[in-house]
Formats: sequence, structure tokens, C-alpha cells
Amino acid sequence: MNWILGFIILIAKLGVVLVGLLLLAAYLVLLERKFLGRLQIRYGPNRAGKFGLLQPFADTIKMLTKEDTVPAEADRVLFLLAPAVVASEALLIFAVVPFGATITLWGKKVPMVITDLNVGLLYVFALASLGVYGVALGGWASNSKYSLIGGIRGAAQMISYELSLGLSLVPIVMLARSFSLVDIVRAQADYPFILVQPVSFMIFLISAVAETKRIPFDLPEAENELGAGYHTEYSGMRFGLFFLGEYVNLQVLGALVTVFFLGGWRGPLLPPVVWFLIKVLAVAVLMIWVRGTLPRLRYDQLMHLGWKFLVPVALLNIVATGAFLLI
Amino acid sequence: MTIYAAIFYVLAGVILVATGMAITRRNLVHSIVYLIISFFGSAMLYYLFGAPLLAALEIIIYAGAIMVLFLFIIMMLRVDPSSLRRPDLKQWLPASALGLIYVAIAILVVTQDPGSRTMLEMALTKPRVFGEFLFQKYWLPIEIVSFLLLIALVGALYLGKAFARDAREREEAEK
Amino acid sequence: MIVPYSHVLFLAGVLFAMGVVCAVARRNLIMMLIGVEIMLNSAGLVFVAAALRWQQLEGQVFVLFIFAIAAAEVSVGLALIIYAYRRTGSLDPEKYNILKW
Amino acid sequence: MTWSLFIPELYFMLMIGVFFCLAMVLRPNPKRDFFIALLLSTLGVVVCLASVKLEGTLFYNVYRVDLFSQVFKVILAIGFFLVICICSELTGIGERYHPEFYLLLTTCTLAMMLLVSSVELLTIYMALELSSYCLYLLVPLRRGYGVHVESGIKYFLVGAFTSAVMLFGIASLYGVVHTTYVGEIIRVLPGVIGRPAAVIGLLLTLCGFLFKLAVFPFHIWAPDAYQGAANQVTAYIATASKVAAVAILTRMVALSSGSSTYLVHVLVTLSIASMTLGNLVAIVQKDMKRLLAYSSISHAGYVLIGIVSMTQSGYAGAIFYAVAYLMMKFTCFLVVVKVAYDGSDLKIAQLAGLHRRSPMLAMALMLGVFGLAGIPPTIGFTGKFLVFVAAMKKGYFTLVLIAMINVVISLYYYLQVVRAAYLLESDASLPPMKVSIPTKLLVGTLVTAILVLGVFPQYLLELTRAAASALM
Repeated sequence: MNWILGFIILIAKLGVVLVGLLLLAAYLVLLERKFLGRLQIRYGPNRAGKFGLLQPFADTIKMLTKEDTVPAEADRVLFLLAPAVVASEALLIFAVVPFGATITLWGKKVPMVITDLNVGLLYVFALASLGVYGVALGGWASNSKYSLIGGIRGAAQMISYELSLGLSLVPIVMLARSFSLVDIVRAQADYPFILVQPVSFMIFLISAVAETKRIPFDLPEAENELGAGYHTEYSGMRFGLFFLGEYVNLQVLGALVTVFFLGGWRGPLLPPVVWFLIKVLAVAVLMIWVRGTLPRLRYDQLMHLGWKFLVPVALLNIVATGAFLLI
Repeated sequence: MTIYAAIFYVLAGVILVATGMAITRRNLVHSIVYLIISFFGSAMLYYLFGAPLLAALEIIIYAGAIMVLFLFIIMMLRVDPSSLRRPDLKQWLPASALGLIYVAIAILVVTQDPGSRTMLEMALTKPRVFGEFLFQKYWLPIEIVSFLLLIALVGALYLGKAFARDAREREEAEK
Repeated sequence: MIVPYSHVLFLAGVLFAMGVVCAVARRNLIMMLIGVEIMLNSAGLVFVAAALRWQQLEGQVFVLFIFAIAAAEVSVGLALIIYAYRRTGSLDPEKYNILKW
Repeated sequence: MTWSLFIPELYFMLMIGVFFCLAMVLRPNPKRDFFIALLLSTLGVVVCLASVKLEGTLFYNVYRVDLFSQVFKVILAIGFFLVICICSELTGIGERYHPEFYLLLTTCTLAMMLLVSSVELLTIYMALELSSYCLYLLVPLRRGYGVHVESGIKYFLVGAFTSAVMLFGIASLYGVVHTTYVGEIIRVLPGVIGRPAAVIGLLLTLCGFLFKLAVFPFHIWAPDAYQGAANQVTAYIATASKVAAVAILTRMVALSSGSSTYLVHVLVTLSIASMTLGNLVAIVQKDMKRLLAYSSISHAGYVLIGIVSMTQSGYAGAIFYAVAYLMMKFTCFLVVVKVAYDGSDLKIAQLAGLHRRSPMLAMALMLGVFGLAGIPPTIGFTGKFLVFVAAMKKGYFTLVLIAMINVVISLYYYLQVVRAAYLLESDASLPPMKVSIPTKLLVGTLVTAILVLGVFPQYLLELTRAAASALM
């Protein structure tokens, strides 16, 4: 019986996380549009429902009912596959993210994480590194110049920044002495790691923004040069999947920053899950703010920042942390 | 047959089919995609064989870095699939002869070797144990591999710039 | 209990043969390099299975080093291939046979 | 842990650091780079000589320092020094890239030093890869002569292929013997040598070393790499890297200690094939470096004769042969480098009239080539003699007979070279060559060594015997 109960709980957790993620993604779009509107002294969407609160549903219905076109010379299978890679990769990362303290249900301990892998951090990296394929294959399969250039740019950018992303987390692993995300949260019982690893935090944040291809690193889809970059040729729900992927990725980014640097679900007074949400949203809002503030980088600036600044600094940071731990 | 054995055979099938497709596709991008599937299967096998760390690294390095690099190069060079000839008989013949000899040897190995019939037991390597073992015992190879990566870096940098340098030198020579 | 060691050996052997075929028969520099990658990967499978067979860690360590080798190989190999491609405009090794006996 | 055992390697690592800084920081200056390299490599020989008597093991026994390894380290350091000596006019490589050239050369030497001392398969494999990668990158480093890219790619692809094969071999070997230490494999292997997996594993493992040595089925890279690479790089590949390959091959074959007849059969076949093929194809060559490439393929066959006899005298003979080979080959390459002063490839016909242009170089070339051919007063004869005697003692009469025939065949093309240098007159009256005093000194030393060690080989022989006994 225990086995069945465990299975039911697992399914329940999966369902809650999935629905939560999708809902949050939809409302993040609204939040972004509203907030950006305010930053640019305009209103943003305000017609559908009170304050435009029904806007996400309107968008979803629009996406679902639009015609799904495939360019004539496109590589059909890969063209259809690419958006799914992006969306599923982003969703799968949440499998190892702990979003609350362990709670007891009917006398059974239920950890608030779908699965606690002992190589959780590497699992995150593995999935993140697969996100490249959605972009690159999508760009290639469209058989269009803009898409191809967008795809190439995306691939180059993502493999470059994956390096600094990985290196920035090595000190965290050294401090927590574990790859498991649950253990990393546990290691921050006394203080969040942002206090001892501010450099890591900054590098991680910058690289993660570059990985999600948001402004100021949105060269793969720079609209004034490339149309919409790698997803120029996509329409309907396939475009919707790219779109969904982007906003789920925003949450992933928020969740990872929360887990690695902000102490995870820890916080006073409020329940852990609420704290977790607050922190994730705070990071997301920060990202939107960055988007409203900073201009896009030039391509060479992007590469120089990654290879000549972030990677060396991250390496030095590792050495410094190592020396600190040794002494 | 245990459930693990079933998983193994399914994965083995996936790997073999994907690799087989990969090496016969004319379109290089399709080859790469099949190969990614194959490496995914290998990563799962590593996990099954109790090496979760290696499974994760297999995906990060093989599927996530090496194959992306291939894809990137193929996209950048704009290799036209129609320009690639199908390998003709002259090339297939020695290759398949080699392959047949090899398979014969493999069958020989499998059937003649009493030791290879031992069943593999389940085990799990914790990343920490693995790391400690690695850094204690294989200290020297790690240093060597760091040199190797340094050399590869120097070489890739040099070769990346070599073409522009050649063109410049040729221009100077023409003057 | 998973499977006999020999079955893994067989799987790796066939994979290895496929890699050899890809490296020898495909008339394309990139595919030749990919063939070598497949061969390296099959060696990795044998190592992990052997490590499990003997309940030792050495085999797994080997695989880690194979990853490093593969990475170095691809970076150097692709750099060389791009260099050659820009000079000759072809990925076909047949075109490179200026040097004969 | 006694770090003093590791001093030669540490010294070379330091040297790599120096060149790395030179390549990164300072403006290119060929003269300065050359003098730094010369100075450091001279010191390197001294360091290696000073540590020749050391003995011990390091790093969890993966690294053994004994007479065998130390002797080879000295030989490698000398080889490295000699190659640096002919780099004074490094015209084959762009000036901007001289520090990189020295960096790669030093790293390669370091890797080979690590290789000859390693007694654990992973370490051996990694060291082998490191040295190979340096060479893969040294070949296309040449200034645009067109063929260098092609030969670089060929060399690289064949090398990568062989190393994957070797890795698979190590994997199946490990699957049988459950250890990666060479010493323990020696203990376990005789019990399991009957199993196909062990034999195949060992054979595939040997592939990697045979590739380095350019033995028959793995020789296809050699002529192209030799011709495509800059002359100095070719000299290095032909001398130092071959010596390291002999060392490690000897160590690996000593593993099986003759308990597998399959292994012996395979090695004998390979030896015969590479001797015959190398010699026959060398006859039609027009390019000097390609000729030397095929000659080195055939020499790989001769060395295998010594190794395959699997006795102490056989191993000693192989080591002696490697030393002799290094000196003779290097002498030939010295002449190649000096005659082709602009860094281009050298045709045999271009040697015409050399005896008038520079009698000294002509004489050096003649002696080097005679040595390679195995003509009596030279060290090459002594080397061949030792190897053949060792094989005769084991009763490999046919093998020795075939080798003898091969020696006779090889005389033809070696004499062609001598004929070009002495008997042919060049149509355009080229001016006499200026040979600098250090070069004269170097040539003099080499020639003396080739002759003196050929006539009085006792001391060197003792040394190689001692080194070989450390192996058994």
C-alpha cells in the first residue's frame, strides 16, 4: 500500500508543479507586459478583464486557434520537434528543484521536491545544455537565412555562457559539499550563499540571462536585424511553445538563483512554499527590469564578456574559495 | 529476466538503431540528431550501471557540448546535403569486411570466454566517493589531461586564426 | 542482477564496429570524426560495465578521461577541418589526395 | 613523497610555462626565442643526466622511476636538444608562431618522459595522447606550403582512429584482468592469455604504440606527415617520438613475456611487412623527407625484431638500436634542414653537388645514410647486429633472413642519396654553402659519435643492458 501511496503523491506533486508552472508562465507574460509598460510610461494590456487579468487566456486561445504553418522547404520533422525540445527541457529542470520544506501527510514524510538526485546540479546542467538544440535545430530546419543566423548565434552564445554558468556554481558545490539541490538548500540553514559568494552570484545571473537569451543578450532573435531570429518561421502553437519555453525558463532561472544563492525556501513567518514563490518572483521582476533598462550588446561584446571576463573571474573565484576552504 | 535486464535490452536496441541511422544518413544534421539519441541511451546505461555522475557528464559533454559543436560547424559551413555522395561500393566493401571480421571476433570473445558470463550486480557510485578516489589515485593523469586541454586550446586558437594569416601572407607575397 | 557482462561487451562491440565503418567508409571529414566519437563512446561502455563487473572504480575513472579526450579531439579536429575547408572548399577526403605514394 | 624523483619532469613543466608566457605576453622575436630554447634545453639535458641514478615510485605507484625510464629520459632530452639546435633558422614556421612551436615541442617531450615512466594504463594512455596532440598541432603549424593542412588532417584522423582502437583494447583488457597496473597485469595475464578477449585487448592496445612507431598497417600517416610538416618538426617526429615509442612498446611487450604465441606471430608479421613495404616503396621516392619516412617505416620493422625476441638481450638491442637510429636519422635531417635553408621540401636531386658546396655536410649525410643502411664501421651496423643476434638466439632464422634481404634492398636507395650528393653535378652552379661554426661542431660531434660508438659500443651496451634488466 505504501508503494501506491508514494506513487499517488508523486503524481500529485507532478500535477501541481506542472499546473503551477504553466499558470505562472502565463501570468509572468502579463506581468512583464504591464511592468514594461509602466517603465516605458504606457499602460500595457488592460482590456481583457480587470487590469487585463484575462489577457493570458486570450493569448492562449489565440495561439491555439491560429494556423500552424510549415515552410515549404523546411526539414519537417526537425521543424516540428524543435519547439518541443525547448519547452520540455525547461519544464524537466523543475524535477530536482526543492520548492518547500518536508511536510508530513497522513503520517508519511513528503519532501517538497519531485525527485532528489545526488547529481541534481549536473542534471540541471545536462538539461540546460540540451536547450541549445531547440534553438539551433529550429533555426536550421526553417531553411531561412534569418532563422539560420539566429540559430547559429544562439548556439554560439549558449555554449559560450554555459561555461561560465558551470564555473560559477563550482564554489557553491564546494561550500555545500554536494551536487544535490536539496543538500544545497540544507547547507544554507545559517546564511544564504549570496552573502559569501557575491561574485558567483553575479556571474551566475549574467550567464543565466544569456542562456535564456533575454535582453541584453537577445542577439539570436534581435528583431531589428533578424526578424525574430530562430523562430521567425514559426506560427500558432509551435511559436507558443517557444514562448512558453522562454517564460518557464525565466522561472527556472528564478528558482535556481533562489536555490543556489537565496537560501531556497527558507524564510521567517510565512510558509516555505510562499517564500519560495516570493523569491522566484523577485528574481523574475529583476529580470524584467533589466530588460526595460539595458540596451542590447554587440556580438563581439557578448563574446568578449563571456570568454575574457566571466570565465577568468569565475576561475579566480574558484581558486579563492578553494584557498578559503583549505585554511 | 529482471526489470533491469529489460531496461538494458530496450536501451541497447535504441542505441544500436539510432547509431545505425546516424552513420547512414546523408544529411549531416539528421546524423547528429540520431547520434544525440544514441548518446542519451548510453547515458541511461551509465545510470543503470551505477555511475550517475558519468551519466550526467555524458549528456553534458557528449550530447550538450561535442554534438552542439558539430552542429554549429555544419550550420556554419552550410554543408549542402546533396553535395555529399553516398559512399560507393569501393568504400563499403572493405568497411563491411572489416565489420564482419570484427563481429566474428566479438562472437568468439563472447562465447569462448568463461569469465564474461558473470552477471553484473547492481551498485551505485556516489559522486563524493568517485571524486575522492579520482583525486587521490589519479592525480598524475589529471595533470596530464590539463596539459592536454591547454594544448588543444592553443592549437584550436592557432588553427582558427591560421586561414586569415595565410591570406595575409599570400597578399604580402604578391606585393 | 542486470545482464551478463558478455551482452554489454557485444553491444559495445557492435557499436565499435559501426564507428569503424563510419570512420572508414563515409567520404566526409566530419563523419569520419563522428565515427571516432562513436568508437570512443563504445569504449566507455565497456569500461563502465567492467567497473561494475569487478566492483572497482578504475573503469569509471577511465570514462571521465575519455570525455576529456573526446572534447580535445573535437576541438582540434574541427579546427583543422574548418581550416582545410576554407582552403579547399570541400569536405571530401578524396579531394585531398595531392600527396600520393 | 620524494619530489626529487620528479625533477626532470618538473623542469620541463617549468619550461612549458616559460614558453607559454613568451607566446602570450611578449612580442615575437625569433632570435631571443631560439636562445632561450637552446639554453633551457641544454639545461634540460644536464638535469636529466643528473637524475639518471634515481629510483623509486610516485603517485600511488602509477609512476616508476628506474634506470630504464631515466635512460630514455636522457635520450629524449638529448633528442629535444638536438632538434632545438637546428632551429636557428626556423624558416618553415611563421615568426609569430615560434613560441608556440617551442611550447608544443617541449610539451611533447614532457609527455614522452611521462610516457616512459608510467606503469599504469590510464597514465600511459593519457601521456601518449598528450604527445600525439602536440605532434598533430605541430604539423599544420608550417607556413603556407599547401600540403601541410592536408597532411595535418590525415595525421590527425589516423591518430584519432588508432587511439580509439587502442582505448577499446585497453577496455577489453581491463574487463579481463581487472587492474590497470602494468605490474599486476604481468601477474594476472599469463593465467588468462588463452582467452580471446585478453589477446584481442592486448593487440588493440599495442595498436596505439605501433601507430607512434609507424609500423605497417599504421604507417599511412608517416610519409604525408613527414613531407607536410616543417623540416625541424619532421626531424623531431622521426627521432625523439620514435625513441619514446620504442620504449613504451618494449615495456608493453615485456608484459606478455612470451606467453602468447599469437602475439609473437602478429608482431613478426608486422615486422616483416613494414620492413619490406618501407624498403620497396622508398626506392621510388623523389622527395628526401618521404624517403626518410619510408626508411623509418622499415627501421620500425628492424626494431620490432629485437622486441619480438622477448629476451633481455633483445630488449637491450632494441634500446641500442633506438639510440643509434636517433643519431643517424638526426644527422640526415640536419643536412636536410641546412640544405633546404628556406624551409621548403628537399628533393633528392637538389642534393646534387653537395660535396663541392659543403664537404662537411656531404660527409655527414654519407655517414648518416651508411648508418641507416647498416654498413660496418657505423653505429647502425652494431645496432642491427645486436638485434639480429638476439633474434637468432631465439631461433627466428627466417625472420633474420628476410631482414638481411631487406638490408640489401635498402642499400639501393641509400646509395642513391649518396650518389646524388657525391657523383651528380648540379646544372646551375650553386654557391658554396656557409656552415656556421656551431653547426660544424654539432656535425663533428655526431659523426664522431656514430663512428666511435660503432666501433667501441661497450659502454653504451652496458647501459642498455642495465636498462633492459630493469624492465624484466
